[in-house]
Amino acid sequence: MIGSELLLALLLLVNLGAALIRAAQGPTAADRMLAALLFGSTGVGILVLLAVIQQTPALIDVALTLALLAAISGIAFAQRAWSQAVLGRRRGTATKTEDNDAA
Amino acid sequence: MNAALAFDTLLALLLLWSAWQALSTPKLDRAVIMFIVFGLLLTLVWSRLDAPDIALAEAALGAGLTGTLLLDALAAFGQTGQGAGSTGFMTTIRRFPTILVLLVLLAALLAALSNLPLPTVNLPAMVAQQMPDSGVSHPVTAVLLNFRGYDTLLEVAVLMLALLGILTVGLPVERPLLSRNLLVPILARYAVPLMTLAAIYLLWAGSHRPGGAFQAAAVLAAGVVLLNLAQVQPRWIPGQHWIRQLISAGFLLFLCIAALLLMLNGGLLHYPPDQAGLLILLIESGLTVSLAINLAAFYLLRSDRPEPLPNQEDTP
Amino acid sequence: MLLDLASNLLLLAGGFFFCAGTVGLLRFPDVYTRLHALAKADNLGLGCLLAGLALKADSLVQAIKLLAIWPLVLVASAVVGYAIAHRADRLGITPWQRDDR
Amino acid sequence: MSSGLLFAVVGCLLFVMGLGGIILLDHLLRRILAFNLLGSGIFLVLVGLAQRSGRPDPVPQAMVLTGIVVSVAATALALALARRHQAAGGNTGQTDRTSPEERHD
Repeated sequence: MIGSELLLALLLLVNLGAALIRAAQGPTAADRMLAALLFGSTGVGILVLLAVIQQTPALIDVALTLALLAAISGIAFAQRAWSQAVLGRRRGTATKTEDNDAA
Repeated sequence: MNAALAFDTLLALLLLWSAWQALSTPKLDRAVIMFIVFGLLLTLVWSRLDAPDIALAEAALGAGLTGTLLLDALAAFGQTGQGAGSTGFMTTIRRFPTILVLLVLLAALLAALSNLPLPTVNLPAMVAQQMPDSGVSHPVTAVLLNFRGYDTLLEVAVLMLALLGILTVGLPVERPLLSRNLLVPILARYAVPLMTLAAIYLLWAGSHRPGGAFQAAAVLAAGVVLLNLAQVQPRWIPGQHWIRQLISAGFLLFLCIAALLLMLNGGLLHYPPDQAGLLILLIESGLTVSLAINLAAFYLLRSDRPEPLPNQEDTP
Repeated sequence: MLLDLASNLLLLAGGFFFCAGTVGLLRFPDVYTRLHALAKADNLGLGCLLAGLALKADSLVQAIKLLAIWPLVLVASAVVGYAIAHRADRLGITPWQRDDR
Repeated sequence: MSSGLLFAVVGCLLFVMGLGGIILLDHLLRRILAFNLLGSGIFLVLVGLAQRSGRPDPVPQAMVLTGIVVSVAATALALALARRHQAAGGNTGQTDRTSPEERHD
C-alpha cells in the first residue's frame, strides 16, 4: 500500500519537473511564476503523500502552512514585481513568440 | 529500482537544476523565480530528511518573506535597466582558473565525504537521555530552547542587529503598487486570521511535536506581509517606536530569564526541571511576537523620505 | 475493504488530473490558458488526492486537517490566478485565438 | 546510499555552485542568490551527514533551523545594502567588469 503512494509521489515529482521546463522556457515572467504557483497544489500533494509514506503526521502541518501561504509570492509578483521594466524591452517579441507557439 | 531512491534522486536533480538556473540564466526575473522554486523544492528535501521543523520554517519563510523580499528588490533593480542582461556563468576564458579551483574544491569535499569516520559521540542518544529534564517532549525544541538555549538567545540578537544594520545603511524607499485588485483584500480578510490561528497552533505544538516560535513567527510575518499587499497595513516608517519596543521586548524577556537563572542556578539558561516547560513556553511566546515583527520589518519598514537619485539619466 | 477501493480510486484519479494539468501547462499556447490548466486540473487532482488519503487516515483529526487543506489551496489559486491574469491584461498581453490574426 | 548521504553530496555541489556564483557573477542580486544557495548547501551537508545512518538527529536540525532564520536576516540586510548602493548611484555590477564586446548580449 505504501508502495503505490510512493509511486504516486514520484509521479507528482515528475510533474513538477515538467513544470520546471515551462519555468525555464517562459516566454513571459508570469509563465515562470506559474511553476512556483504549481507548488500550491502539486507540492502540497507531495507533502501529504510523504506524510503518509514516512508516517510523520507533522508533514501535514507543513502542507497546511504551505497551502496558507501559497498565494503570497504570486500576489507579490503580480502587484509588485511584474512591470514593463522587468518584462523588458522584449515585450513585443514575447507576445509574438506566443503566437508562433500557437501556430 | 527502489522507488524511494528514485524519488530522492529526481528531487536532488530538480534541486540542482533549479539552483543552476538561478545562477546561470541571463535574465534577472528568471533567476529570482528559479530561486523561489529552489526554496520550495528544498522544503520537500527537508521533509525527506525527516526534518519537519526545518521544512516548516523553510516553507513559511520561503513562501512568505524571502520570496516577497526578492521580488520587491527585483522590481527596484529591474527599473533602472542595470539588472537585465547580465552575462552568463561561463562566458569568458578568464574565468577558467576560478572554475578549475572550484572543481578541485568539489573533488576534495566529495573525497572527504566518501571516507568520513563514524561520529564518536552519539548526539541523538544524549538528547534522548536528557529529554525528561527538558520540560518539553519534542527533541528539536528541547535543543533549541534548553540544551543550547544560548544559541537561540544570540540568534534573536543577530536578527535585531540585522534590522539595526538596515536602519543604519538606510531603508529602501517604498515603491508604489503596480496594480491593485479587489480580490486580494478579501483573501487577506479570511487568510490572515487563519494564519494567526496557525501561528498559535504551531507555537503550542512546539512543546510536543514539530513547530515552535520560529515557525510561528514566520507564519505571522507572512500574514503581515499579506496585509501590506492587500493595502490594509501601510508600510512602517522608522519613527514608529512601538515596533522597536516590541522587537526588543522578546529579547529582553529572554535575557532577563537567562540572567535570573544565572543568579539562581549558576548556569546560563539552566532551567530547573520542574519549571522548565513553563519558562520555555513563556520565552517562546515572547519570541514569537518579537521575531514576527522583526521578520516583517525586513519587508515593511521603509523610508518615508523620497529617494535621493543622482544622475539617473546618464547611467548606461 | 470498500473504503480501501474508493481511496485507491480517488488517488488514481488525483494522479490523472495532476498529469492533465501538467500537460496543459506545457502544451497550452498562452498565459491565460496555462493559468486555467493550473488552477482547474491541478486543484481537482489535489482534491481527489486529499479525499483519498483522508479515507484511510489514522484519526479523525488527521482526516479533518487533510480536508482543510483543499479550500485553502482553492482560494489561494483563485486569487493568484486572477491577480496574474489581471496584471497580464494590463500589460497588454493579448489572449491567444485559434486562427492567427 | 541513504537519503542523508545523497543530500549531503547535493549540499556539497550547492556549496561549490554558490561559491562560484559569489566569485564569478557580477550583479549584486545574483550574488545574494548565490550566497543563499551556498548557505542551503551547508545546511544540507550538516543535516544530511548527521543522518546518513537514517536516524533523525535533533541537534543539527535545531542548528539549521536557527541558521535558516539568520540567513533570511542576512539576505534582508544584503538586499538593503544593494539597494542603497544602487540608490547612491552605484553600479550593481556587470557594466564595469565586462568588456564592450560582451555587453550587448
